[in-house]
Amino acid sequence: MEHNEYNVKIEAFEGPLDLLLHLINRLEIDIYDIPVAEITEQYLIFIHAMKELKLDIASEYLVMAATLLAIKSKMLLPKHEDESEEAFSYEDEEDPRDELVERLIEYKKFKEAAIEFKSLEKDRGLMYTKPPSDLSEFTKDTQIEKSDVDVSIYDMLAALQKLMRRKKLQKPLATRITRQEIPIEKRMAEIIDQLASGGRKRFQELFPVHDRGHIVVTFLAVLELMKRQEVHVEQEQNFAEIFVTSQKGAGKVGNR
Amino acid sequence: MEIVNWKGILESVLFAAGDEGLSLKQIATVLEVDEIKAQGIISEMQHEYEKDENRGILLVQIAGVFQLATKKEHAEYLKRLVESPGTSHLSQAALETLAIIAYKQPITRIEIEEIRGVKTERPLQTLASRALIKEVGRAEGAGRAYLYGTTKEFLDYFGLKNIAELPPLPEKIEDEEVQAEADLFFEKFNEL
Amino acid sequence: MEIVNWKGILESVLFAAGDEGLSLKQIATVLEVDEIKAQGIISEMQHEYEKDENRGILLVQIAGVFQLATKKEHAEYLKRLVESPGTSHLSQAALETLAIIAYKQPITRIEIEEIRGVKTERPLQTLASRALIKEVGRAEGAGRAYLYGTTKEFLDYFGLKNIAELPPLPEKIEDEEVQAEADLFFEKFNEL
Repeated sequence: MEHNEYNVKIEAFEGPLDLLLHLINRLEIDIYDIPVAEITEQYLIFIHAMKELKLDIASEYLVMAATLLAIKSKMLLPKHEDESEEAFSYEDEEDPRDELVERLIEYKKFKEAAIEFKSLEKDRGLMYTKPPSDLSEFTKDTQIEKSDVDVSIYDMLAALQKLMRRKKLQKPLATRITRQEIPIEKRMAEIIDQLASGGRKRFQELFPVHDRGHIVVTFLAVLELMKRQEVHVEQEQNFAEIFVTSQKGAGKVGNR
Repeated sequence: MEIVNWKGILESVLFAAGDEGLSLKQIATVLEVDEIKAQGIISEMQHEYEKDENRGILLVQIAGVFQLATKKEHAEYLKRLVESPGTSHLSQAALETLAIIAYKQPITRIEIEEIRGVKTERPLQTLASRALIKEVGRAEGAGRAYLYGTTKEFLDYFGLKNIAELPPLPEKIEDEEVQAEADLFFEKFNEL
Repeated sequence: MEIVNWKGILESVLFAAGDEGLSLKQIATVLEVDEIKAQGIISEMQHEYEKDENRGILLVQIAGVFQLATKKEHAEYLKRLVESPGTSHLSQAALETLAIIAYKQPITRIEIEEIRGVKTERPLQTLASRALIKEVGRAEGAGRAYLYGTTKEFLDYFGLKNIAELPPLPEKIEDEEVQAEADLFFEKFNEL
């Protein structure tokens, strides 16, 4: 069952923090010592790529881009460490990255908790229950529950949830439709081939198939190839077209 | 040699199938054995349930399907269960029934039972006696079965102005969510 | 001397109660024993179900009630009876939102959005319609924003006895963890 290749979950990032964590993870960066210039560059490439694909970018992503640029410029300011009269105030000056790191770590905690929840959800899904039996034969017809109704709409919805969970089993045997997964390794090899024959390609040319799954896999394949330095992605200026070129000598795909 | 615990597996599937029960053919299919083998496992289990006094359930065959049921001699405890004041709110059965009626009205008892997979007379009775539901007409066709719907009391009780104010059904939302949210930045691609 | 077959009786009433389950108090009332005795019978049965491979069910305690459920290791057989899951899995957005609420309740939407860094209206709607969260009050201050908390269904959905059983929230993020972290973007489909 376990494929060693990446299988892509067709879901986007949960927001700029999620995207940053993703980049930090992929670039194998220490979260407590983020190279702001590098991460900002990667982040902006990502944003530009989205733009290139004419996709809507939620405003939160742009706010984060601005935040990164602001931190980057603060980091570039001279530190004045030599000026003794001011030294004391810079000793305990805050690192411009602190607030961002704090947010990332806070978010990461819950992201991990969500993974935990997911496994609990899956685990619970392995247990099947049965509906309460009809016990009307044990009651006299005249006897009706007399107590006051003391429920909210939540109780009703909760009952419906239980029912739906149970219903899983009561449908007839039938085949299930499974989604086709596209291995990222395969798509990476295709892209390399494509670039080998045609040299420099416009980024958009790499997306011939208008299928979500295919688009996401292609996107990830390009990112992975960038990381492995098998392709080079360039953009002459902001919002200009993005070009992808094969790096010389990198013919082999699939080995890490 | 690996021993498959047929009895344990059969108990699992029968338990989950509930009042709907399973035919011999279904049991054989699920267990991936032939029907003779399946019948053998069933008979063995029937025997064990019966003779073991620490068991509260039986494996019975009703109208061609096999299902689990409580032992008759425990009826008095079940009666006590029904009569126990335990809960001051509507039973799970009543709430499920109410939810189905609220979202699917007008609906017949048979249709409700198909969804719940269990007899639903009593929950209907309870709900009607509390004026949360009422008969709103008769279905077309042979039986001319009663159709049920929710009442004004139902709306009052749950603080709703009208039935359209019910929260949307989860699956619907989930679908929309998959469309609108899961693919935050790929959603516009179709327009290209 | 007449011996009462407590275990058989308990199995009967739990079977009948189905997924509504029974509280310790209800079990004691129906069996006409005190709660300590009831707990003793329950524990004994839990043990027997677990160790006996010819049994397909378990006695579990979820969301404050005891109920019978099939053994997890038989899920593959049960899946053969399934057409499609009745309820869809929660999206990543919904799971994150739920995690924040579970650990920080009561909490407002704005506070959740500050942690996630994105708008969270939709996940909140999904979670509420699935009865996993509810409004538990209003915050002090100008907006008097709604405060959210988790529900009993939340415990049921994740198979938790009570809120104290939540897995501890990671307090410190270790460096290695950053590397080893399961990258959701590349997470496998296999879990479906």
